[in-house]
Amino acid sequence: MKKQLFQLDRRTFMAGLATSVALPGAIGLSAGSAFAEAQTPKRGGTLTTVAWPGTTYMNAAITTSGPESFLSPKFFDGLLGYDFGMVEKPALATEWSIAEDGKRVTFKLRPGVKWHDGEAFTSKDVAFTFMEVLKVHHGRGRSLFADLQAVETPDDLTAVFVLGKPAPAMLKALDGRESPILPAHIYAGTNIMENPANTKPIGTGAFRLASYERGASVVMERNPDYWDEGKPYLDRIILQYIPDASTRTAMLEAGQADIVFLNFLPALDTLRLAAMPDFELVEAGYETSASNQQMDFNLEREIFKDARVRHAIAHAIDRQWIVDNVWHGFGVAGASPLHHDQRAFYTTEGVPQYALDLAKAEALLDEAGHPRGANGVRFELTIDPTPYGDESLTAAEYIREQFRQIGIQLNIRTQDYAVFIKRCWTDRDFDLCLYTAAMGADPTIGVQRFYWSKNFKPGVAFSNGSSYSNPEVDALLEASQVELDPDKRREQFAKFQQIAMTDLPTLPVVHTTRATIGWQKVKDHTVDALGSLGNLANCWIDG
Amino acid sequence: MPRYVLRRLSQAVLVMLLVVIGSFFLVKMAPGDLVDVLAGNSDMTADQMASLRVRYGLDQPVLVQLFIYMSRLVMLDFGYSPLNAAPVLDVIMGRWPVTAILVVSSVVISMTVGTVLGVISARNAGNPIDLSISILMLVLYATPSFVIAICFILFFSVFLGAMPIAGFATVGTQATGFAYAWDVVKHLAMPVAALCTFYVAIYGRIGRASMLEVLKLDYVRTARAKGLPERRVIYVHALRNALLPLVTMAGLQVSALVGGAVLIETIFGLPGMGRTAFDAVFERDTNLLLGVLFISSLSVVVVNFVIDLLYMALDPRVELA
Amino acid sequence: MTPVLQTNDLKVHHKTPRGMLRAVDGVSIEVAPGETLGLVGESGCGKSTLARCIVGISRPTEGSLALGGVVQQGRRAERFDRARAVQMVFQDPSGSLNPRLSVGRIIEEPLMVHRIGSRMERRKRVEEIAGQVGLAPYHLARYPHELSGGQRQRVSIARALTLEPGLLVCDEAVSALDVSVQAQVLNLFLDLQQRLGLAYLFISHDLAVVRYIAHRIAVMYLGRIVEVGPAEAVWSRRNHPYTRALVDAIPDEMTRQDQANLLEGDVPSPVNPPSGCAFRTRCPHARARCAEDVPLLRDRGGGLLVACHFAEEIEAGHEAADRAPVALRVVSGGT
Amino acid sequence: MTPAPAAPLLQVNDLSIRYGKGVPLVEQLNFTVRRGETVGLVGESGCGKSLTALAVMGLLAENLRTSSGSIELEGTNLTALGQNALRGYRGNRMAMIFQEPLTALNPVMTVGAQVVEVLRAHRRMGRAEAERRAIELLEQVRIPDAAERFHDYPHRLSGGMRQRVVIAIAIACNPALLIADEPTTALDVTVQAQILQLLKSLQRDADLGLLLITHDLGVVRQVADRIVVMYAGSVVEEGAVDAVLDNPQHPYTAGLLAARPHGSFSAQGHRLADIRGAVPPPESRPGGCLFEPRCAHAQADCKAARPPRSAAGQDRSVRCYHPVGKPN
Amino acid sequence: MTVGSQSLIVRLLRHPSGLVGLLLIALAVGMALGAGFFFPAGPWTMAGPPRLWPGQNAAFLLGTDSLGRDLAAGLFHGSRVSLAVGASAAVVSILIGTVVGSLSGYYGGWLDDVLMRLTDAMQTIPSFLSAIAIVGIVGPSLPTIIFAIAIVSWPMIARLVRAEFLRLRTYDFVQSCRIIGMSDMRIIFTQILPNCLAPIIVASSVLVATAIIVEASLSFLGLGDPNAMSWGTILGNGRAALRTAWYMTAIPATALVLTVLALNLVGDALNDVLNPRLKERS
Repeated sequence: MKKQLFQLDRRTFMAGLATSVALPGAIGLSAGSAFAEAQTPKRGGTLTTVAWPGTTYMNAAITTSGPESFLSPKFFDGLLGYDFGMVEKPALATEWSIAEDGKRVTFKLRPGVKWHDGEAFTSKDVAFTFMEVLKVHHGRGRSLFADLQAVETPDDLTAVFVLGKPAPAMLKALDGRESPILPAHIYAGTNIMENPANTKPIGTGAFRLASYERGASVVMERNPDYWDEGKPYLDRIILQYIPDASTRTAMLEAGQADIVFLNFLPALDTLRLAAMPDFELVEAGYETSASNQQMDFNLEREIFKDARVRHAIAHAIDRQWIVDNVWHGFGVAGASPLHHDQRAFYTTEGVPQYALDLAKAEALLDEAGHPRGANGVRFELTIDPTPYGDESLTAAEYIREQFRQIGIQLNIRTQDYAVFIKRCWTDRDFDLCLYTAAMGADPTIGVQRFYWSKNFKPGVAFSNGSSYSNPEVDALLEASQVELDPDKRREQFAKFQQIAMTDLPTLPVVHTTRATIGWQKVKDHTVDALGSLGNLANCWIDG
Repeated sequence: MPRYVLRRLSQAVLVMLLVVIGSFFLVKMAPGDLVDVLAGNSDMTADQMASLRVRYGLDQPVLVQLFIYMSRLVMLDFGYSPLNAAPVLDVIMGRWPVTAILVVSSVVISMTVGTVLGVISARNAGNPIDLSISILMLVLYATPSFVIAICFILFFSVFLGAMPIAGFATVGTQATGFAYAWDVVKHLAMPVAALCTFYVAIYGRIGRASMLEVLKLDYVRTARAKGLPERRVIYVHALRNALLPLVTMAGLQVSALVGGAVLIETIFGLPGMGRTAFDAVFERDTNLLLGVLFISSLSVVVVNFVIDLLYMALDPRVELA
Repeated sequence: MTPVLQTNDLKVHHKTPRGMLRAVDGVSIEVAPGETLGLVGESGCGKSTLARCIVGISRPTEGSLALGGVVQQGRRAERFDRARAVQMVFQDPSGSLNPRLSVGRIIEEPLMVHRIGSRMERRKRVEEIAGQVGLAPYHLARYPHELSGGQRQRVSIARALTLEPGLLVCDEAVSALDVSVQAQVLNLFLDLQQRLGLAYLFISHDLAVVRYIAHRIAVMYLGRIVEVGPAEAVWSRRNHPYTRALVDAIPDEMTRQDQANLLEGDVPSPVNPPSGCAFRTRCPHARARCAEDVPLLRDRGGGLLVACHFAEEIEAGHEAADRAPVALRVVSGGT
Repeated sequence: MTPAPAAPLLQVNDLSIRYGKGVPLVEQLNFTVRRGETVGLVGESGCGKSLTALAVMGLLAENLRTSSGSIELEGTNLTALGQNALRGYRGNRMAMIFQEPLTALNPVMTVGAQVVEVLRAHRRMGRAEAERRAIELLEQVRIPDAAERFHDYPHRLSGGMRQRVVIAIAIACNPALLIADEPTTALDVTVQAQILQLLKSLQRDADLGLLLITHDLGVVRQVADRIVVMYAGSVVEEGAVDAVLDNPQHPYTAGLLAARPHGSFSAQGHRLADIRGAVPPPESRPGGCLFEPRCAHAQADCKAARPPRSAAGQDRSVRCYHPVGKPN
Repeated sequence: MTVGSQSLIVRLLRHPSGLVGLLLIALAVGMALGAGFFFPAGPWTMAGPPRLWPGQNAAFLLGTDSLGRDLAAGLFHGSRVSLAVGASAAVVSILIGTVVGSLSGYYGGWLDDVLMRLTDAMQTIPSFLSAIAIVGIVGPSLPTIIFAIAIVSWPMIARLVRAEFLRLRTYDFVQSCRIIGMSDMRIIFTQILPNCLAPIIVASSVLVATAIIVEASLSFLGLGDPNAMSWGTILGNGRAALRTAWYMTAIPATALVLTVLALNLVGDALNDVLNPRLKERS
């Protein structure tokens, strides 16, 4: 398959890039519109897209859930943007500088920027957003900005972040999706979670809200006063919430939707359409939302305290098979706790890998003292796949078959999301749990939480669910939080990856890749690392 | 009349009370609550979760929660839907019309089409027309609505490119008046048709049986003995009486349709009550789920009341007793 | 002798949405052992309700009911004794038999419920009773739908007899049968009475049947007994205008008669019965007093009790005209 | 009482009715109804009397058919007519009254509408005129407050009133022939008398031919001029009412009369003269005389063949080899 | 009503829709019974290459699904689960419905009022919604699914049985049982219930069919038991590949439709054959 060839290419390609910060715009991963020969954008037109589930808010400063992540950047800008390879670029901030000790970061703000209601954007808004909103209400912001002590505003166009200790990861989280800047004049002094502006956004972004039918659709219209002059090109973006994936396919195919982001189609349909001449598949632009499918071993269970059992299980699961047949090629076999899009840190060098080897798995289990019983069964386990999407369940079904072959009887338990979260992170009543989680723009943001012993917090979802604790890993992770030197951080993470894959408290199953599939006529929807999770200001429709 | 209304009303209140209590305990049976879901979405700490539980009253004993819920319900306060960041009533008021239109038009259309088919079948009892209609109805009866819905989309929208697939109306449409109505009709045609098929079959079968039974009755013989044209015997004398079991069926159908709408709303991307309930279950939006169950049950009760009145209009024998 | 049935001011009232329905409104009757009391009246007069109350299917609202001298309290525990005191034969010979059971089983059922005898003994008893009512042993293996109407009614009678009750309540027991079969069943009733000393409460709308079979006749109108007495006295003296109207309305196959004095209208609703005498709205003799005083049963001599203020007047007025043809008819009927 | 001989209004000749291709339910039926005459068709349940009435009206169920013979109404052979032509006769020249007045009326139509309907089906009448006429008809059948009852539904009326409405419908178009199938069986005896009186007077006033079907010999005696006695699908005896009932010649007729309870047992101590056995179902009818298995007077020849119809005096016939009673 | 000289099966086989229906059901039941024999490895084994079209490989006549599982094995083993769910849900709802309906219809009065309001309430809440809520909340496993389907289906049976009881209890043969002193329970079980069997049997065929569809619909929405391969499971799994490998959906859907069709045909035939009303009167 053309697709898989391409992915092999990419893996080797990325290995080569591992030591250098990615070149802006140089990661031409597919024949995506980002690299089509320059055409003059045409103005006007409506872009229709579909998604699911519906949104609660339109403002990603108070939640980290998915629907808001897509919607919010259209209305709100961040201080920075990111080019391919997570290279910072200006947005609301035009210049930024970090003090020697790494404890003060100064942002020069863009002059003349106006909120959708006509008020001027100032440094007060920045200070308010970080101190009152992101630090308090944003799930990741709470830990990420934990050491942000104050935002000083010497003048209207300068914001100085005062940090308790250096925070190198912070600069990767200042885009409109992760840290949208809210208008202080709307939010200050109100109950932020219940402010009506959460669903009637007033931002500085490229689009304004035209209409919103809860659970059905969002219509965005061009912000004529957008600071990035001449943009956006589109007059309107229509987002329809469609629960059924096949229906979404049908809509795209029938031309009732122009483009579908974020793997919202069944993978097989995406591939089928991609093979048609009128459609185009783009896999770039999801660097801030890189996700791994991974499986936690509950290390509180006696049986998993023996690393040989974990290793045996790793040997029994062909992760490439899962990539090919569960993800239909949209991903790479899991090789590291990090995601390969975290290019600056991702490595497989010296990182133990567990190739499919059922004999070895059986040998390890025998060795660990779990011989096959009379009925050929060594022991029984339960797996809890996350109820979002089919991939966890399907992968679990595959794992069940593999386990059967090495004498482990595996029962799949499905439940709804609430029960899943409660079972795995609150009640801790599970053996294995399989889920897909975001690795974040920086490992400190997204990866550390699963391995840091201080983040073993029952009751907190997507914390250290395996209850893994290794002082060496803790030390590495804590050091990397404050390390300003990129090379040293890279080394710290390389070491971390080696240890984590040796201890294997969590088995990385697939490094997933996301894709955008759309009609050829939709141009320039993915021009940087944020892709569709940016503001789509460059997107235009040809014809 | 007032006596009858009063009795029906007290029955309805009792039924609604049972619905509320029943659905409340059902919802409370669930392991995991709203806060667990919110925590999953927002990386919350245990403290924050605890304080959220206090905020939503989830820390109270279940009976206390029920009491609080019911006393608020009396004032038509359905609480707040965290999933939608809006009061439950607002959410439901936005979704109710979709399902209502879907269900009402399905009832009307399936009843009409089913009855017509049933009557044709009964009048041709035993001959090839009857046989082919009967086979058609069996197939419609046996084919799940979601299979039919998928076929509709593939044929009418993808293959023919003729019908809009999803939504209640064209999103962002500026159309008003007749143009808007036509837009809605086009959008709802496939969902309604998919929802109808099963009931067309049911009405057809009941209609046929009922018609055959009525045609054997004495007063039909009287009508014939009067020398009335056959058309009048069938459509004036027999049909009206044959309709009675169909009307009874309609009462049950309304409730079933609201449920069946889940699938159809899912497939056709319609923001209706069914899909809302489905999502509410999975997001543990208790207030929303209870609200949807309450309002849809209430609608069913009201519709059944209307159907009773209709039945009374059709059948004068049903006295106000 | 202790009467097999004695009711004292028995009332059965039902609540209906339109008001209290006084189906039976103060009935006092007595049936002696071996006697047939005929109960006549038009549909809706309460005779079936009275019957159901006597056999224990429905409960009296007021008044007392004694079977064989034992006053019934309406307790569940009484049901076995009651079953041995009184049984019932119904009108509809197909609806009164369980279509899923064989005839033998239907007749045996009471013995099984009462745990009488062994299996073999019960079988024997069933055959014996079946013989008494004129059913052949091969009938016992049949199912009700394989029998004719007359045979089915014989099965009903057999079932009623298994517990050897002193009283049979026959509610329109021959009304659904064709004349030729009706005669067979009536003859059976007479035979059984002679052989077993049974008492009957024989309910019918057909005055001719009742007159034929009953020793005494009670006439019921709107929940009350309006006339009761020896059969011939009731038939020929007709002291109550209602009895008179009933007799006059019988079309007689023996003579062509002019039906000049017909009753007008229908029976009023038992929910809102007329004040005073309930019959006054249809009575050709009604006067002002009838609307005020409820007439009570009065002894008119010869065992005849009549509830009419003007019974003397009516009897006197028609005596001459009526006696002769009645006597004639009796004679000519005796062929 | 005997009517003047007139041209037959209804003549049924050799009529047989079969279930599909099976055994005949009614065999070789002959009788006539003259204008202004009441004929009582008598027999026990299952003898085929109602089937005969339905055959005349052309209302037999689809699986039943007249397999031979003819039915002539005013000289027209109805069996030769198609349904459309027949429709013009039904309710118009001939009408029928059924046994159950409640089920015979459409429960969901007002009684007025049901009367108006038949008028408008056969007469060119405006709605207002038809309504006026309908109220007249209701008055004619002695329904009190006819104008108000016009708007009532059938269930609001008593059994007797309902039967009056059915009669009003039947006579609405001044038919020549009225068939009444057990019109009073479902009614109380006092109401029965009223209805019979009404039928009699209507018949007299309009010079109707009335075919009265009943099992009650008393009713026949009161109302009919002639009687036709049926047994197991055949006519066994016919003649003037008084003649037949006073002097029955067929053992079945005699048996029926004797079986009827009369007098008082307690006073006279007599048993009823019953007819042994039961009516045979159509598929097991005997080959000879139909009544032979139950007949007290049966002799060997009765088993051999069906007795022919033999005249037994003026306007009187009997099917029996050994008639009973006084010879005429 | 009474089964006469011919047995019920023979009479069903003489009925055209009964014959077709019974044959199809026999086929489905045969598949269920033969599943272990023909496909001893079970339906989950990833025995071959994924997404193999029917006929492409003789070893997999009906092809394989996205994970390389034999669709024929799935179909056979699926018939077990689907039929079992249908039958058990029907049995449970008939049990509940019959008890409620009998008590309600026989005793009437306040008990009837209470039970009927309960039934009303059950029928008022849209049944599929309740099924979703129950399965969603309690968790999708076969017992839960069966329970959920039964709990929303019994009101129909209860009403049916109640109506039959209301009709039958006025029959004189029931009254005569009371007169001979028979206990209420004995009357209910030995006299009335046997006479309602026919409509219950007819209804149960519809009930089984409905339960199978409901189970499939739940699976379609992702609420199937992940450890039990039913036709609904295959349908749900095949959906994502509907446009690329439609046979994955079409095969289980056809099995489903044919079975439901067959059950209805048998129901119709039973209705004719059992002749559920007392029709002996001439």
